[in-house]
Amino acid sequence: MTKYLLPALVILPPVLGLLAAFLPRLLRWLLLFLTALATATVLVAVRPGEMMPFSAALPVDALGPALGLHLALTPTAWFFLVMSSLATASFTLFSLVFNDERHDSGIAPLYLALLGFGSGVFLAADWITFFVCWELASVLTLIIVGHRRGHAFSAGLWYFALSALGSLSLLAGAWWIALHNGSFRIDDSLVTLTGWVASGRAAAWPVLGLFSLAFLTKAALFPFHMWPAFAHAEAPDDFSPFLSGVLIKYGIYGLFVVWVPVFFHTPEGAVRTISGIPWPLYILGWVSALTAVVGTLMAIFTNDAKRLLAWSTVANLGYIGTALSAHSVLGTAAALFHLANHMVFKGAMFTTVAAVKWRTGEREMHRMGGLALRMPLTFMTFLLAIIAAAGIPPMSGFASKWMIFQALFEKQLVFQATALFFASTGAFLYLYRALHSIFLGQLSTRHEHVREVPFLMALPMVAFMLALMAVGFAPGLILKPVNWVLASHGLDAVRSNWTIVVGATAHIDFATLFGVFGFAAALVFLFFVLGGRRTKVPMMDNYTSGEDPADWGLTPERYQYAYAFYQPIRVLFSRIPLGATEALFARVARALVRTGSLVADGFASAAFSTWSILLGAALLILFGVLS
Amino acid sequence: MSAAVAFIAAPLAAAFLLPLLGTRPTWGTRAASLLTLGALFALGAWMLAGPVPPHVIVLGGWRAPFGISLYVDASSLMLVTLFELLALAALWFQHQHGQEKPVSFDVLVLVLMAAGAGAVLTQDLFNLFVFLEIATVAALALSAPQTGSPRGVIRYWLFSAVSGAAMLLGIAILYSGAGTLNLVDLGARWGRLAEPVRWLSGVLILLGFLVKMEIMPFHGWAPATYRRAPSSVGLLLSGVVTGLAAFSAWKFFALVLRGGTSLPPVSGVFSFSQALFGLGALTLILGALAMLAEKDGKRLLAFSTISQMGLVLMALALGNPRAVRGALFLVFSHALGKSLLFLVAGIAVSRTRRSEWGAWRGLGQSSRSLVWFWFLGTATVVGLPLVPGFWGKLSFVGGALGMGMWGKAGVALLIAATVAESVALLRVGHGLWEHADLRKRSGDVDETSAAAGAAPACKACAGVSYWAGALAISAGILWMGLWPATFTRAFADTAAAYAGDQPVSVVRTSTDAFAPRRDGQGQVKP
Amino acid sequence: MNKLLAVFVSAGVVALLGVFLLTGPARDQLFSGRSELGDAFSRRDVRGPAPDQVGPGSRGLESAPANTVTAIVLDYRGFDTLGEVTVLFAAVAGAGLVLFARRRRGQAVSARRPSLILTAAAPWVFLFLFVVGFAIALHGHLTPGGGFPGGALLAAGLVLLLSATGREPSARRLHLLEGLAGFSFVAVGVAGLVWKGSFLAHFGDSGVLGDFWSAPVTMLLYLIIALKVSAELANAVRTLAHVEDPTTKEAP
Amino acid sequence: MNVVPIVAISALLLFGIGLYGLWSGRNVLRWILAVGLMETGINVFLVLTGWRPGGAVPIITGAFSTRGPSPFIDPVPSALVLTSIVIGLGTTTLALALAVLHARAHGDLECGDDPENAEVLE
Repeated sequence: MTKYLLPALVILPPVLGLLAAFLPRLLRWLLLFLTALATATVLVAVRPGEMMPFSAALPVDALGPALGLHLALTPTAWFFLVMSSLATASFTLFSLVFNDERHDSGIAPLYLALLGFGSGVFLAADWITFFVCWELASVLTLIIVGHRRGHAFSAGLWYFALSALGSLSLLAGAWWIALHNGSFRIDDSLVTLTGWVASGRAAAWPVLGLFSLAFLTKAALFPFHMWPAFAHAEAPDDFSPFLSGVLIKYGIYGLFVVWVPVFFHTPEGAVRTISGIPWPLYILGWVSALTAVVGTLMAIFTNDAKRLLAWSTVANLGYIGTALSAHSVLGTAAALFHLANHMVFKGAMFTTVAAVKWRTGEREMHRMGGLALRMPLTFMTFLLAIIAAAGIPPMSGFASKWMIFQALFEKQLVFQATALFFASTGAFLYLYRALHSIFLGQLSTRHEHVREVPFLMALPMVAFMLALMAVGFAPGLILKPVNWVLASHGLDAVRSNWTIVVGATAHIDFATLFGVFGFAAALVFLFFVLGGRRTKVPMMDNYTSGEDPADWGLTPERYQYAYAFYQPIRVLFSRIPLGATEALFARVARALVRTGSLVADGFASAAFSTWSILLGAALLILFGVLS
Repeated sequence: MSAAVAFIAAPLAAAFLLPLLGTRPTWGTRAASLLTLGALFALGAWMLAGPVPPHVIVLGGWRAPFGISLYVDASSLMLVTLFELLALAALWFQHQHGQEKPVSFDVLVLVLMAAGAGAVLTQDLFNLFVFLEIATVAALALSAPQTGSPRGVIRYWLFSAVSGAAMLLGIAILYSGAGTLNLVDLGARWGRLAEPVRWLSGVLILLGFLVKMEIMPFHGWAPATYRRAPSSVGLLLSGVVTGLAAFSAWKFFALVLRGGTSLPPVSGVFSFSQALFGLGALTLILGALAMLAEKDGKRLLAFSTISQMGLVLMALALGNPRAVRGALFLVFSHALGKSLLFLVAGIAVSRTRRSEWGAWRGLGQSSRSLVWFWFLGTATVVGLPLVPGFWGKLSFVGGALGMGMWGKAGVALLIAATVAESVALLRVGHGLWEHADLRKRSGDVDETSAAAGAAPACKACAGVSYWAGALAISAGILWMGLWPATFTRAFADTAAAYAGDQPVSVVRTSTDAFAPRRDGQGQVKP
Repeated sequence: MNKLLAVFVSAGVVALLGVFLLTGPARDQLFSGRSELGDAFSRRDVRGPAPDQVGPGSRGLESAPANTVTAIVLDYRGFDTLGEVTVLFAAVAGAGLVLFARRRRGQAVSARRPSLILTAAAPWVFLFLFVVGFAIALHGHLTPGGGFPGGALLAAGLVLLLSATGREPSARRLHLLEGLAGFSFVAVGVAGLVWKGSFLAHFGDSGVLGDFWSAPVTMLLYLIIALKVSAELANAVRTLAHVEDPTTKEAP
Repeated sequence: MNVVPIVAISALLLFGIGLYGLWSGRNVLRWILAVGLMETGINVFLVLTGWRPGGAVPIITGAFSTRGPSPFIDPVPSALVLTSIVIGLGTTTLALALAVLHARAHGDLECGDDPENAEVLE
């Protein structure tokens, strides 16, 4: 039976999606959740080694290299699949409740198909299957993101244009290699590519460039970093966690599949290195560091909660990219670790924001406030999530960020390290802003009636909290699978056991660290509880230091200052053209459209009509002779 | 075995007889024309069910190169059957949704079918010229607008007439030089022609094909003509006329100009492969960009056809078997996908009386099928996976990358053009899907949403012809996309048969055809 | 300025064509006068070797008509002619479709009364044209000309009647003639397919070269073409002639 | 006296005048006449290619030997011209119909840009 498990993982969900299209609302979302849960349990139960690769010939013979549907569960694929399927299971449980009559976004069938093709991308063992699943996933994402509203669709369109550009160049790269070694299989092409890179053959770099274009656009690194802000923010609220947590990781998976084996298996002297790192990886390092900084700055100054989290995802991908570009065992492990952590804490954050929007219908941060009183569990989840995201010890984020910095120090990449330091302090700024504007501050009169989320929706939140604390307490939970992945690439493992991780310059026992911070927090909580008589001071009084707000013309409503939270810092950074790349891409698009209309009307104009035959003949002769 | 002649004789016979039933369109004339097309489609499907051995049909009893012969193999038969399907869908759609047209509309569609079959099957150069002229005359008359300015169609006539004259001059030069008109024979004698005769006749003849394939800069007529012509005629123009022009251009290019094998100069200083590749690349990218700028729905589809035909021309110019297979796939997928888009555009225009796709906003709310067929059509034309276009682009990229710097530049242009084209088409698709009432909520209520709101929200008036045509074409798309084995084998055999110096399966009329046919004992062989 | 440019460019193109076609290697290849295809047709030895001496009175030639061009047009390359007839048919039907919308409201062209001479001479001239037209059509296999010029003459006669008497032959009769002629052309082709095994093959044995009944099928085909061309041209003139009088405003 | 150059040059001149007519104006009738001239020029050239010094009209009126060189000129171009004249006639008929349509829509025969008025019926 296990022979047909892999194709089932890929083909079954889309078929179920087709079926779901005809089911009533609740059954659809239930089917979605059950499929995601089944995928997660199957993958957790299975060890990568045991699965037999599956391959079947496609009905297109005589196309040169034999075309086929080849699926295989490599350790890297297993790691990414387990992480994303666990996260998806909890997201779909959340969506199950989120989509009641009022909020139903009707995307369950598309979501189901997306799950199937998503796992298809990880399981694919040949470039054609990889391309087919990759392309269909981006088409489905476009339809889901642009499902309801016009401007959401144009957001999706940016995303689709970039990923179409990427996937077609991926196909061209795969063909380029297939013409030489006659097969589309991923491992064959990697062996050839490594051979080319090692032998310094000129064709190696364009092929590598073609592959990376696909992965850079999907992983939203520097030049292509502006689409997540549109797409994640405009996507249906319960879909954003999946989009931001899982879907954006396909790009990183691609980098893992291509860059890691190629650069780790080329002999030392083959590629010119800058400070010990092959130059492409060095460039990737700087690109990702830049992405981290830009992502953080953009996140600090945005007012929309989902857009803020989207920019934070871009920043976190910058961290992962920099870690990966350290070209060391520690760096690769740190990248994988942070990737897994990001899935959890970013998923938690988006889920809580979705829960808040589900209850209050608000998304602009300055219109919310004081919700901690009404939704304590959501508040706790968001609190733990931002502690993890900021990389503060008790939570999981600290372990992976610490490993990233260890990797950078090991390779003396000091400038990239400083960029990441700047970015992570910036992270704390925008994370606190989100926490404060949504949960702390003045509870506005409109949200008096707001109640906590129902039980089923609270379940995933509790799961996230437990996961964050568990990994914070024992990073080995994730480092063990990471070591399997490293072993599969022939690298030696990161020296660690369940709770202790040995970095380049130091080692940390996370259990004791967790104990210390936990004890401190408990102590503070104890004082808070025993603290005796406390007068409940409405927020408004301490803002106006005792003055009567009415004579200042202030109402609790207007005094929520979350609107321009970091205005002074904004002035500080006003010199840096933050929105530059969006403006650049918009200008390029407008220029393309103008040339298009020039062509459209140019030839059609009457004055030119009779001469274009002559021009055509002249062009035909010119092209013919021009050789 | 000579059943294939029916594809030419039957529509002509029906076309001649149809006016006898009167010039006013009655249900009788409509049924007759639809039945003829249906019967021909059934015949094609039946012939394709079994294996189709490539065979030659000699006409008039005189074998090539004296008489005219038709060469019938699997892919040409598939293309002819595709034409019948498209014509059936277009004509039925026109009867139900288009303006009232006299019987001569059905007559001209039948004549166009005969011309399409003739151009695809014939092996004689002058006969090919005659069939192309018939197709032009039929297409011109069909696309003449009843209201509004015929300037687009006049320019179409001008381009066709001038390129027809140029083609005739090219045929005259080629005949006087080579002494024969059969394509295979011309190919055999191509080597002995003088250099100016070769490239001059080649260029002049290619002009005729390029105008019908709407290659830039010969495309000036296409946008204006598509805009004013009925959508069903737009379907025929972009599916049938460009299809037959592309297939016959490739036959001429592969058999006579021997462009089959390589990009570098084939005949002396002038390389036809390079010339066609350059023009194709120019058309591909400029057509796609023009789509981004286009506000008018039907002009948008015109530029999409222009861009796709540029890609087909590039694939044909490359000539290696993989690229040619990609070209044939693209011709089929473009014809199928584009016809879906035209059916939807036809409904949209007949509802809103406006051809700007901005005015079609919200139509998808009243009949959901518009949106699904539009997305399926876009996927096919753009070449997303699991639809025929994908196989076409896949084999084109494979073929192009193997051809050095030119090929790689072509692939880069293909990527950019595909992205631009998919963005342009998806934009319109979402316009159809968008909620009409949404515009009110988001505050910018303009008259289009009022018009869209006012458009009759009846599902029934989408009509049976629209449903039947669209479902048949979608079935074709899904079959060709999910199970393309039969198509790849057929296209591979055709590509192999035409390429190379010795077209194996095409009747070999070697130059000794003129020696008296006496066998050893002096007996006269029949 | 545009005209000046047009003169230079067209002169340039003609000069270019002239140089390439009339000088150098192309010249002796294009006008070498050698044509195996043409000689084979003239000697009628395409299928089997012709008798040594071919002339008027020789029997059993592979293609009956004495006029080799007619032999090529109808027998050797009859399929071209079927296409040619279709072009004309499509063009006239197309003209009808293009001008369809307005035709119902236009009147006949001859708003102006024809002059006396025209009405007096028309019947006789028509008779003359009718006889000569049919003569040319029926002798197509012996003398130059044939169905097309014959048909044109007949059409001229019909048009003459149209302008003289204002009563044009009704559209139905023209369409009937046109349709039947076209259909019978295809029928002859199918008959060839049935009897001789390939479409448009000429059945029936060829008589003595040069006499009237020597090429029955060719004569039949040319008769069909003459009828078809005359009906089509008359119909074309009738369609184009139906230009409504600009003075009368178009009915709303 | 070799007739080929004279006829060839006159054929090309006809073709040239047709081209001039094409490019020198935008009147539809001018275009129709120009195309007519071009096609006539090409037909003359086509017949010329079949010419053979001393060749007779390809109608068998006297006995001739089929072994020696053929006494006739090449009949094939003449046959092709017959077809191309009729094709020329066909396209001209259609062009005249389009010209009438243009006159009705615009009142004159100057074929300029396609007006962008919105009304589209089908």
